[in-house]
Amino acid sequence: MTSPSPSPTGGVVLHRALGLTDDEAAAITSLLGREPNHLELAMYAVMWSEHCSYKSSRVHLGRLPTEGEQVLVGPGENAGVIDAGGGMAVALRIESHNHPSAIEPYQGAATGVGGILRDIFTMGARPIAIMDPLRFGPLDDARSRWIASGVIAGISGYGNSVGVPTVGGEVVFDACYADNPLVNVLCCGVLPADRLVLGAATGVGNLAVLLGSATGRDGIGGVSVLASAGFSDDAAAEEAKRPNVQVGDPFEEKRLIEACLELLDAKLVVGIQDLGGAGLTCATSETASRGGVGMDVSVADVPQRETGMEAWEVLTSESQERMLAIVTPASLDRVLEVCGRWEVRAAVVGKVTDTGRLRILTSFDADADVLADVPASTLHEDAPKYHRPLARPAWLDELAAADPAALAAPDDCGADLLSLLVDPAWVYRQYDHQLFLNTVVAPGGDAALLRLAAPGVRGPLDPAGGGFEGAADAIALSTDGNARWCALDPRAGTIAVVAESALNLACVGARPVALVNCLNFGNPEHPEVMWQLSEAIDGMSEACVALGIPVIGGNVSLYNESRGRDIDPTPVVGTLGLVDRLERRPPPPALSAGSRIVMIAPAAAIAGGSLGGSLAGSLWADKVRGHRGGVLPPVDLDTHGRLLAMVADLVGAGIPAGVHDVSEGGIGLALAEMAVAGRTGCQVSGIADHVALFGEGPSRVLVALPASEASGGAQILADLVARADAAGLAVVELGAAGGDRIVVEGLLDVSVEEAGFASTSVLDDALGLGGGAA
Amino acid sequence: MTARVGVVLFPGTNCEHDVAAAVDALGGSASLVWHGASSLGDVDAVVLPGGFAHGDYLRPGAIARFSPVMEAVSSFAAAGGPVVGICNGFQVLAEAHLLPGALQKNAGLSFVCDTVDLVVASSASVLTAGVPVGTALRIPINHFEGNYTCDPATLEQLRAEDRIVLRYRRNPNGSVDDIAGIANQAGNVVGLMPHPERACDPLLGSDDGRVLLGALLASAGARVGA
Amino acid sequence: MAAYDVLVEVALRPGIADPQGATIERALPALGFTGISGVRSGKAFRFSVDAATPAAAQAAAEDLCRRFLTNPVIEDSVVTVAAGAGPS
Amino acid sequence: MAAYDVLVEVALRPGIADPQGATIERALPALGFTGISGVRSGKAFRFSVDAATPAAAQAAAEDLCRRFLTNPVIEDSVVTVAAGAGPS
Ligand SMILES: Nc1ncnc2c1ncn2[C@@H]1O[C@H](COP(=O)(O)OP(=O)(O)O)[C@@H](O)[C@H]1O
Ligand SMILES: [Mg+2]
Repeated sequence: MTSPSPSPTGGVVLHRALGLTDDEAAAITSLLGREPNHLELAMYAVMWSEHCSYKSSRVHLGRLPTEGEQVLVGPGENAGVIDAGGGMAVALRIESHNHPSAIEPYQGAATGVGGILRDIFTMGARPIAIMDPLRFGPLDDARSRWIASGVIAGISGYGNSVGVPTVGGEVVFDACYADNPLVNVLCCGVLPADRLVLGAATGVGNLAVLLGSATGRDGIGGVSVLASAGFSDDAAAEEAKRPNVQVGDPFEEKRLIEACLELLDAKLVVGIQDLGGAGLTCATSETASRGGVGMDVSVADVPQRETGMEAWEVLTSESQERMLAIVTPASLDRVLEVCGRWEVRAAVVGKVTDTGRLRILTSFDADADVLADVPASTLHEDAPKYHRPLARPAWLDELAAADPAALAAPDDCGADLLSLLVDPAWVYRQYDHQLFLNTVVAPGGDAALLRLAAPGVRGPLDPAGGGFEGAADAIALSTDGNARWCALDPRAGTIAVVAESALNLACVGARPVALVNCLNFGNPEHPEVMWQLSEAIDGMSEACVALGIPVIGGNVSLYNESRGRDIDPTPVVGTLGLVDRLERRPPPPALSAGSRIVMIAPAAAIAGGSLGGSLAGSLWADKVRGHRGGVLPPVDLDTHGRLLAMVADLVGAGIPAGVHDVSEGGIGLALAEMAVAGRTGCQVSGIADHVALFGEGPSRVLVALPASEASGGAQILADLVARADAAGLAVVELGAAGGDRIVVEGLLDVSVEEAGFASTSVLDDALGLGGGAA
Repeated sequence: MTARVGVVLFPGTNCEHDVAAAVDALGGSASLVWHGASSLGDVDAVVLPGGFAHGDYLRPGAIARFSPVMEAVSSFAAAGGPVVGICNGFQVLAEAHLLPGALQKNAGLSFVCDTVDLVVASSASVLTAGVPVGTALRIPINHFEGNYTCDPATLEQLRAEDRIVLRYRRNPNGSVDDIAGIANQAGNVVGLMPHPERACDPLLGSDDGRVLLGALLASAGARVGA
Repeated sequence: MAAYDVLVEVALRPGIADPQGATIERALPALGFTGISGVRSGKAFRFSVDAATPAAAQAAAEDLCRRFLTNPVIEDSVVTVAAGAGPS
Repeated sequence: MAAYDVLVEVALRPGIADPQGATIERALPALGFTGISGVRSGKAFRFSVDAATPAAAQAAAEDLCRRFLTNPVIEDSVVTVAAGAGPS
């Protein structure tokens, strides 16, 4: 063997072209005790990128609360894992695929789904649910429509085909996302707790087996400057060969899921890791680093889709649908047999060593060349951490002073209401949301509610099907974000977002047990953006501590900029709730004739005339008046915690006929959504003005209660009032459900049918047949 | 006697566990049959479940129909055995020429997952034996290529021979004559786009699918007795 | 034997509805395209066939179309064999 | 003005993974087809363009490809204009 040749041209220009600063390059030289060669430089460049290393955000993320009784695995692994009792566990993870989706919306979104699934089955969990919080530019912009249609088709195309139901999400349109959509995807999986595996390589002499697709020149992106750094005569031709777009193959992923879960069930692997950003470099260095070992990797043994690939291309390719399994030599034959049956390619590409070094070899032959030789942990653990400057944006005071209370009252609240309704069903009808027979509350509810089961894990065909005594019956999932609120005050806005997400869980009867987040922000080199990020993390921290919800994972997406402007700060949270005993379907977010409509809200908040609502950062002020300003109403987290418990109990007891939280659009929109969902109108009074009608404020829930004497209506109400009183909450009687019109005395009177039509036609008109074309 | 139902698993199939669970819950006994198998084993009925066999690449069912197991399915069908293709399974049966016609992309050009209203149009099939014509059912659909297409002569024949098994009340995909499911001449091979296994538990919203799967188990059971 | 490059165009048979083609056609005026009509959507496949003569390559590709690449209930195909890429 | 028949073939750019083509190729031996390799899948469109000359028809079709029928980040297209169908 020869040793790595020092880099003849590894000068200042090359490392900068690879995206490394001069200081970072110097740090690499000092870690190695010599100059890195081209391949080594490329490996550090991808591993120390913002995307892989979180170098701008790591110093802040440490402030999030990550501990909890039920936390089996917290942040840092491929996914967080929660103990669901009885030997069952739930894995949860969220990620962004924003930038790829801006270039090729279908494949960007599709590969986002593929990537998040691998994070889940890497843990030994069977993926059972996907959620897709999405944000696009305005619907009247052709390019935004092209992006939205492509992204939704990509999620549908990949998720349906791979066979994991998509059970919820969000869809938001706002000018700040015009060139930079936010495509976040969450995945939840189920596993027997004893199948949990971590992404660590152990056991000197063990083998690293690469599973799945052959490696091509996909997604090499920034590192491709190496092609023009002297390796090739014709840089343009080289570049054309290396399109920065990965294509997803859900069929490959489906077989990969089945093969990997079978390998894990049979205990044939000691560690497993998906290949995501930074491809093989990341998977080999992370597994070695976590296991405290070294690894030798043979480039010649990596199955390649294209001819003539350079080592740096093989090591940094982001080809999709690949996994790295660490197996003992004794299990190799059985591993190959399982993979063969599922038609999954498998090749030994690495060997675990005791050196702590990641060595890239041309082959495993005795006379092979050593192409790179670096301490494995330095790629992973020695990545730089930046304390980037923070500055509170100067514009915030002005925003706070712009009081929306001064806005003119609408002539016709009914017309405004109709203009705010958007039914996301056009999106989720394109997603299989029922596979595995778990979906009790499908998209359209406040949160998705799924039976806690999966094929092979308490699944119908599982021999141990009757096992897992004492496990929760069901899980609830909700994803939430609100950039309008966070733009005014990232800390308070994030608190409100966490509070709303937990309340969505309560509306289907669940108690929150864990949270994951996707922090979508602008350019971290702007001190204002770093300040927003830091504030949002503090807000999330405060809310999670107060509500007792540990953060078990997250993802940071920076450099989200559209048309020269940073996006509004958009922290998105995914919350997981448990339902111990599920005896019946929870009430829908709908009215049914004959019900009494009440609102439960903090007693202090409703003391004012606006029933706890404020137009600051509200949907109405923005969409109807183009106004974004004011001071957000604070969340009383103690009271909110009591509200969560009370709502979950009510739902569990099967008392309400309908439940829906009051969120964007205030009481007016919540009532209209319930009316449309239940095809039943209402007669409501006591709402003073448009501020009370469209104002937004935390900790409020609409509940439809049985009203008739025969159903014990009076008693139900009296019990509710007593319980609310004790919790610092109040019950406001708003009116009754029935008829075919939505009537709010003195403010509006529209037909349920008209509201339904207004709400379903928005997306259908813009994105339906013909509409989605750019 | 317990009806034994073989549920065929192609690479990319994803509803096999759901169908098996529904069959078991209705008192049948389900077993999975790998697509590479040359025999079905001892079964009284066969279900080709939904999913994306071979990723639906080329056309849904186009690759799957060449699987070794399909010869066994054909022989079983020729011998009068009950064979039901649900969704992707229907597409496989059409590609394999066990049922006439083809399933094209939905007229709306997008995937549709929804619960729809169906009407039983014929009782002369293993899936609807004993179910009165006109019975209304609410059952989920979940497909991109469910737009049933055939030439006018075939349609005439299907009608004349009472082989249109299920119709949509409101056509979700452009299918000719609102067809949701058809049978072969003998009534023992049925293909349908809706997923009855997804409608077998009130907790999930509907249990109307039991009517169809129950009829299938009864048809299979009758063969056990025979 | 030589390797021949083959292009297969798969089109919906005349008379079979083509919603995708119709949708594209409907969208065109809004994008400023006029004078385009009769849009039909189909599939294209390219591959290489080892065969002794162009005619043999054509025959092999047509057989593949008939048995696999098309569904004759709804689709037709056109096979074009390009010049052989030389003996292989 | 005449109406020209146009065929557009849309293919994935070289180097872009083509899972569909790869899956079809993998299936062929089991169907008894040998000697076929390099399968790439794409789309085909046919339509008619009103234009003064074949060159104008070609230009219009290429503009349509660039702006609508393809995403140039991953796809290439080839436009073929057939003989005009006569004055319209
Ligand atoms: N992109 C999407 N994918 C799947 N489901 C969605 C999507 N967007 C919205 N939904 C569903 O539509 C319903 C309403 O969404 P939303 O108004 O965001 O709910 P909430 O305000 O209660 O959080 C929810 O059930 C949600 O899961
Ligand atoms: Mg809600």
